[in-house]
Amino acid sequence: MLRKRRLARGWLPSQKTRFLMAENEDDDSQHRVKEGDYVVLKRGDIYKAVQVLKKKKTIFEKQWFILDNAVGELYGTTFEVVTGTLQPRKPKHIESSADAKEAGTDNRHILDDGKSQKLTRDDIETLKEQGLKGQEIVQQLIENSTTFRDKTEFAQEKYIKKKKKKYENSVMVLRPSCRILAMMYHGREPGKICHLRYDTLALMLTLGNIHAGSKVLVFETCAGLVLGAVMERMGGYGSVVQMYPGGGPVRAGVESFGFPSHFHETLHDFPICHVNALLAGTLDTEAKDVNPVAGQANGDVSEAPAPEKAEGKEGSPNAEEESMETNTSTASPGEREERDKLREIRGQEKKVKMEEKRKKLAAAAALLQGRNADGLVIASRFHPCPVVLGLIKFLAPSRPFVVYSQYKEPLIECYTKLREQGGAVGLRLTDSWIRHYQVLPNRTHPMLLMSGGGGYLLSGTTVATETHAAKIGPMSREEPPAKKLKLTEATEG
Amino acid sequence: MLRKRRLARGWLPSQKTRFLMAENEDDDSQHRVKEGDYVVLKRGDIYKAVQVLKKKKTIFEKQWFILDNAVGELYGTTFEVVTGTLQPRKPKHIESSADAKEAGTDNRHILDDGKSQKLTRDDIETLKEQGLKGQEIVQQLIENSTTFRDKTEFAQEKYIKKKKKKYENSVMVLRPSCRILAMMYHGREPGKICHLRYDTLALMLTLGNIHAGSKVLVFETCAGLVLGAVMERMGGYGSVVQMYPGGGPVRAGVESFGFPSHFHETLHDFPICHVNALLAGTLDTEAKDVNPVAGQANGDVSEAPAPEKAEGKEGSPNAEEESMETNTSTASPGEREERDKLREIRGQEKKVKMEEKRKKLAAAAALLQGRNADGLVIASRFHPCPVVLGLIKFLAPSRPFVVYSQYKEPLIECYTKLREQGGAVGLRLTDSWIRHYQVLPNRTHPMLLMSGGGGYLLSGTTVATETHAAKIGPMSREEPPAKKLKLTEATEG
Amino acid sequence: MSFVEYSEFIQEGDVAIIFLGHDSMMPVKVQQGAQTQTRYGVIRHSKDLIGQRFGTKVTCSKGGWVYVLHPTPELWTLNLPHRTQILYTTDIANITMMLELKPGSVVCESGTGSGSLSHAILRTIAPTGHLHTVEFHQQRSEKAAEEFREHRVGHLVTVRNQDVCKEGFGVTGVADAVFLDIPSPWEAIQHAKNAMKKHGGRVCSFSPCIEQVQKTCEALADHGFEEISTLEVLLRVHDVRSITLPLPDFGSARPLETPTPVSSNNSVLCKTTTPPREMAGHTGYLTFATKPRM
Amino acid sequence: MSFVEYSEFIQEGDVAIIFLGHDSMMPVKVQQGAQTQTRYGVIRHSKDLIGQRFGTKVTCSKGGWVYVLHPTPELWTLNLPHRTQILYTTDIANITMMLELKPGSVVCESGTGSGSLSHAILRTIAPTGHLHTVEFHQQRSEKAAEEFREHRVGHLVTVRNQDVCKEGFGVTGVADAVFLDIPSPWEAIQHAKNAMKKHGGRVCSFSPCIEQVQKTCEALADHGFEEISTLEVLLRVHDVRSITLPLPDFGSARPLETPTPVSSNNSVLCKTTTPPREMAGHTGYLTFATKPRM
Repeated sequence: MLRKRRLARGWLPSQKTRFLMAENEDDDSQHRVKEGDYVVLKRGDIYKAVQVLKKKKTIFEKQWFILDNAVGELYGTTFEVVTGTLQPRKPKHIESSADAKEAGTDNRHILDDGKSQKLTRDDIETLKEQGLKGQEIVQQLIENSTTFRDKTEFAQEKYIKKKKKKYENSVMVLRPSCRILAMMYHGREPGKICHLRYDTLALMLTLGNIHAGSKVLVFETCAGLVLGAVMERMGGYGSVVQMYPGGGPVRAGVESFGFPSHFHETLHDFPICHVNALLAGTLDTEAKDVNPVAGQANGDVSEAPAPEKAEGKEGSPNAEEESMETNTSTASPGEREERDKLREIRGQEKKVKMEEKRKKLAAAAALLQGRNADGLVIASRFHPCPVVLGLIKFLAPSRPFVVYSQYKEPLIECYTKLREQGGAVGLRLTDSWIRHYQVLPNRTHPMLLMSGGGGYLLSGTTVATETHAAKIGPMSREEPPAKKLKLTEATEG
Repeated sequence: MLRKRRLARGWLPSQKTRFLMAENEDDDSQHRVKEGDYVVLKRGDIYKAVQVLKKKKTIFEKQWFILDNAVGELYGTTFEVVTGTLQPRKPKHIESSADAKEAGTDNRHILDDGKSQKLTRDDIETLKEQGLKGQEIVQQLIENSTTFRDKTEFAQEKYIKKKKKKYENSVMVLRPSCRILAMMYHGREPGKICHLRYDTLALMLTLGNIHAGSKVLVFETCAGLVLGAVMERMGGYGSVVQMYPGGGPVRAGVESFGFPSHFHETLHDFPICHVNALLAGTLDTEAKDVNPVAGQANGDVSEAPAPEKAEGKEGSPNAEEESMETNTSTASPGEREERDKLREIRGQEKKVKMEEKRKKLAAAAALLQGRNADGLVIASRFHPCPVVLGLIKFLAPSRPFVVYSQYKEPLIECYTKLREQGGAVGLRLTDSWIRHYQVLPNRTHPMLLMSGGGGYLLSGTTVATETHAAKIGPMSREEPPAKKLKLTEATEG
Repeated sequence: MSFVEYSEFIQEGDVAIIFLGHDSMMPVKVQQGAQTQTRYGVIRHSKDLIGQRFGTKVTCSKGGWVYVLHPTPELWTLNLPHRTQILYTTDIANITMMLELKPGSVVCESGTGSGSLSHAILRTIAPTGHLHTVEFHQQRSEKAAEEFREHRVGHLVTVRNQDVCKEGFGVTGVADAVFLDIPSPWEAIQHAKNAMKKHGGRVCSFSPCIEQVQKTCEALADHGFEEISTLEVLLRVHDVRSITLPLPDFGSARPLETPTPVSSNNSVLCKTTTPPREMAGHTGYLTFATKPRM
Repeated sequence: MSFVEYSEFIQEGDVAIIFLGHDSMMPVKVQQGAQTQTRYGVIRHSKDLIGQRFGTKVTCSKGGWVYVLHPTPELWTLNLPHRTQILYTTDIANITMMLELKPGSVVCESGTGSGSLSHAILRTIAPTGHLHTVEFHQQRSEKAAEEFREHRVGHLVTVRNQDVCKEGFGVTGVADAVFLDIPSPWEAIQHAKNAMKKHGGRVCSFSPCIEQVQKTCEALADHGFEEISTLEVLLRVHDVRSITLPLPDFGSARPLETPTPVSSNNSVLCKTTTPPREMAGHTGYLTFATKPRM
């Protein structure tokens, strides 16, 4: 033990590598970037999700480049941006480690000189630690800035961030994960995910007991991040039903996870505008003219025109609107004939699509109608109260549910309503607080900037509302009459 | 410099003392406890405010004792409780410092033994550090407790606190201060002070720019703690007007500060039930039958019967009710005569008191009617919105006000109303977060228990509502007609 | 019942969580003929539990009722017998996400302790992952192994009774993630690295004291770990309450008027939350790092 | 105007705070004939400021208006020229209370820095207290002394330009309280003790890094200080907002019905607050201690 500990510091990288290489040789091919992969670019704590496509220009931190050179390289590789392309960089851990020590010395010197600029230098040194190229420029800029010393700590930190952004040019290519995407969205576009912070999302997945083999309902307007996070935890086992408002399910964020295709087979969606019909047993999924996109009437108008990723195979749910547009324009007789033909083709296509949609709807309805789902996860900009009261009916008893809201007040209402209504125990309204630290020799302190809030969660567990006399009876008075549910086929999962 | 630093560690206490004694000899008499003094007893982080009275038994942490032996001793002395009396203890800083080091060694040992009970021991060692007698017993108890290891960290901490309470018997006698009393109330009786945490109170005093020579309005239902804190910061210069609801001003907490008597001459009170009359200029402080305790009609019924300390000299504001009670009982003619006499005397006394009250009211009204107060501090269980909207009218322009509420929601309403109404800028709704640390060699971490919240503050600055054309004109449309204010005498301060 | 799969009905040998009321629960091992005493009276397992649906309301002998819940790692964390200090759900949630655990992950953990985190890891990595958990203390490691079997997750976990700082995790080049909750995590960093897959993975160390964090961060950097990041998460539970805020009476503006009588409108009702008077102010610092491909 | 006494009217030589809007202010030194440029146009001091009441609305040349506020230490903290990093109001408030400052207190401070804390101390200890403030940097100490005179608090403060770690505070046995905001506070503890009154007093050290706190606590204990206590305070400013929460449309229960039209009642308005996206996550640790009577 003692021997090993002593050795650790003198350990040479070549020795380390040899030691590892000796055992358990992995197949590298699965760890290399392939064309078509969804990857995440990283610089400092800035992330961006992109798909690797040949010749496709990507903009990241105000730099344009193509990702072609990343193909075939290992995930985790750091590249330099050189004239619009990526060039792999040699790893240099020894250097950056030496940097850290030098930085420490520098700072101690500053601490002793009787001035109080310690944090400024501190922050600068922190940057050095990250071993990123281009930072020398930032350093120079800072030291030559006459106004820098007059700024507040926070202004200084922002100044550094800005300069860092502008001049550094290394990019790391990472495999996407819930961790990375949650941090990416929170950092770049919190508005798109209702300001759901990564630690709050982590808590949702855990409190929701999300795991392989279960049947989970998700209602979210977080660009698909929450849905993707749930799917990642399901690992392609079980089923996820996305309950969606408006014109179509939004799931741009799910793509970024880069799931294998079989994951998508476990994903179903159901428009919430059919929830009441399903609960009443009046949802007829056999009829041909049922309009599965009828949910436009939701308080969701702003979102309806942009079903960001309506499941590739489905095509656009706005096809009808498009053909209506064509009708209203004036045209010559020849053009009109052409157009009539086109319209017929479109009509056919539409019928096929409608049939596909109907089947999908039937499959989702079949999953829901047993009212035996294992989990419910809600994170949206809708008022959570009617959402949770409506969807909790689909859960089996003794199953967790978790509701996120950016605001506390609507969850207070949820809490009160659920208490009045019964059917749920262990209700807890929580928020959490996360703090990151700078840990450096003689300069350890919490980060100067922190998130002001990560939103609120209401969580609990369903229970049966009847006494145990009715052993295997219907779990709710609202159980739909079975005969009304004309489902023509079963669904997988 | 370097020499001094090196010396510091080897420095002997006798040397240190000699060094200090050589210069600036203070008069000790002012630092000794006198009979009648208000003092604070301290054990660990438990405080209790008491008055030192001969032979008077005091109960502190479930121990009875008399404080007689504290008289003549210096403030800051630690005593042992020995058979109901206090016995001064010899200071032993060297010992406790040695304790600390030994504890550190112990703990490092535990850290290394591969078990994860580190925090348990940690907490125990922390106790040791405090150099309090009786803790050996606690230590023994803990080590012999078979259930202790099965408890959670927090249960353990509570267990230690409980045991510590029970077995330790040292008491420190301190001079009261806002710091100590704020921590005392927060720790012992947070309900009495609307859960106002000490750091929030600190922020109120600072945001309110409370300082000597100003005229400050205070509306509080915090047992007088906030009023006392304001008075401490005024240092007996300027004036404080306590705006009180209900039957009489509550100020038990003010006594605990042990202010010199001249401080009380700067303290005025005004029943809020006369605020509208004062603002309308219809308050007649000359009339004899005006009832200054008419505020019973407030939503304050629960408090009204207990005007905890209605300014000694004033007597009970419930005198009238008492005599009414006497009327309703049956009695013999002889008794009746006696009683009539008594009633007459009481009637006289009442008249004198009423006249005193009238003068006081007139003095307070005089302070208010100029509408040029320098600060407004509100901390009550009342809805803060009508309170702040009513009382802000008494402030001069460009003066700070600060409103505390245990709850955020009512302050949101205040914020909105003040924005709509104008007359205030720089409105900020804040809460704060305080964390204490254990700083010990190799065992530094935040305390395991922290306060969940310290309440909310709304602060801002008044501004004039007219344009600057009217240079020295009336500051508000509601300025009362001067002739209606029949104030017969001016007030001091 | 299993900790990685829901069942509809309660069976012999299951663990069930008896929910007695707000923040009051107890775990029971369901056994034919057994009885459990609660403050609401006796629960007879054969009649009241076996064959019932999880989530059912059970009336106890004294007439009071309880709910019988399906165990989850989170309910287990609230109900498990403490053999050591344990990790709670807030830290567990962040550890799980930041270690990028998912079905199929291979994880190394030390120490096993009371198994609070272990159950949550197993839930997340099932059905295809594996947990290698190392516990220094012999009885504790045996008890943990027994619990895993009883909770029907034994096939997903290997419990080792050894000193991780001296002997490591007992596996090499297999782990996607390593978790350390030991007094001297810096002594186990090389072992963590050895246990991890060649192409990399994530590591987390939980330590209550900042000095432990400092040493651990130094060791991680010395061993070539990247993205070293220390954080702390605290949870605050809010109490939902209806409060009554009295309104002040500023009286009438008319002179010499008698005070207005108490109006029925002299207070406002408000729904709000109050924070706990005391809450967990610190559990530990979580230090995460990435092992790069070597 | 003075920083320790309110005035009603603005006079020549005063400092006034021009309030331009939410979180936008600027300090001006009022001078006969001078002009100040704002985004709303010019303010002419002679006409627009001198003789006006503090708190008045002033219409600028472009027609926009601003408020002219009386300076307070808190407004000064938000508006002062930064010569160093400064202490903010949340820390200042706690320092003031925990040091038990009040009128008459004698206080030692180092470093003076930009004078943010100094002004707050002076406000609290006036009219009978005194501040001895020590600044290592010559220009900074001169600038501070000049500011104190301009702010009409010069009689309450002595500024010394020296190294507190080497030369101390320049006074002995007079201070009720000592405040340290220097890189190596542990080197000044003996000097702090020397400066304090025989019968005792309070000391506070502000340090951003935990290592500084550790050394300072050790030094305080070594020098016989008691009640050593380290804490940290953070302020969160909430943004008051009206939000619109759309209501979901679960459709009709009747079969084959066309979707209900968008009702006017499809959202709920709610008053709430949002926390800032980013806030000050750390300023420094505050370590307090009591010097007992020696």
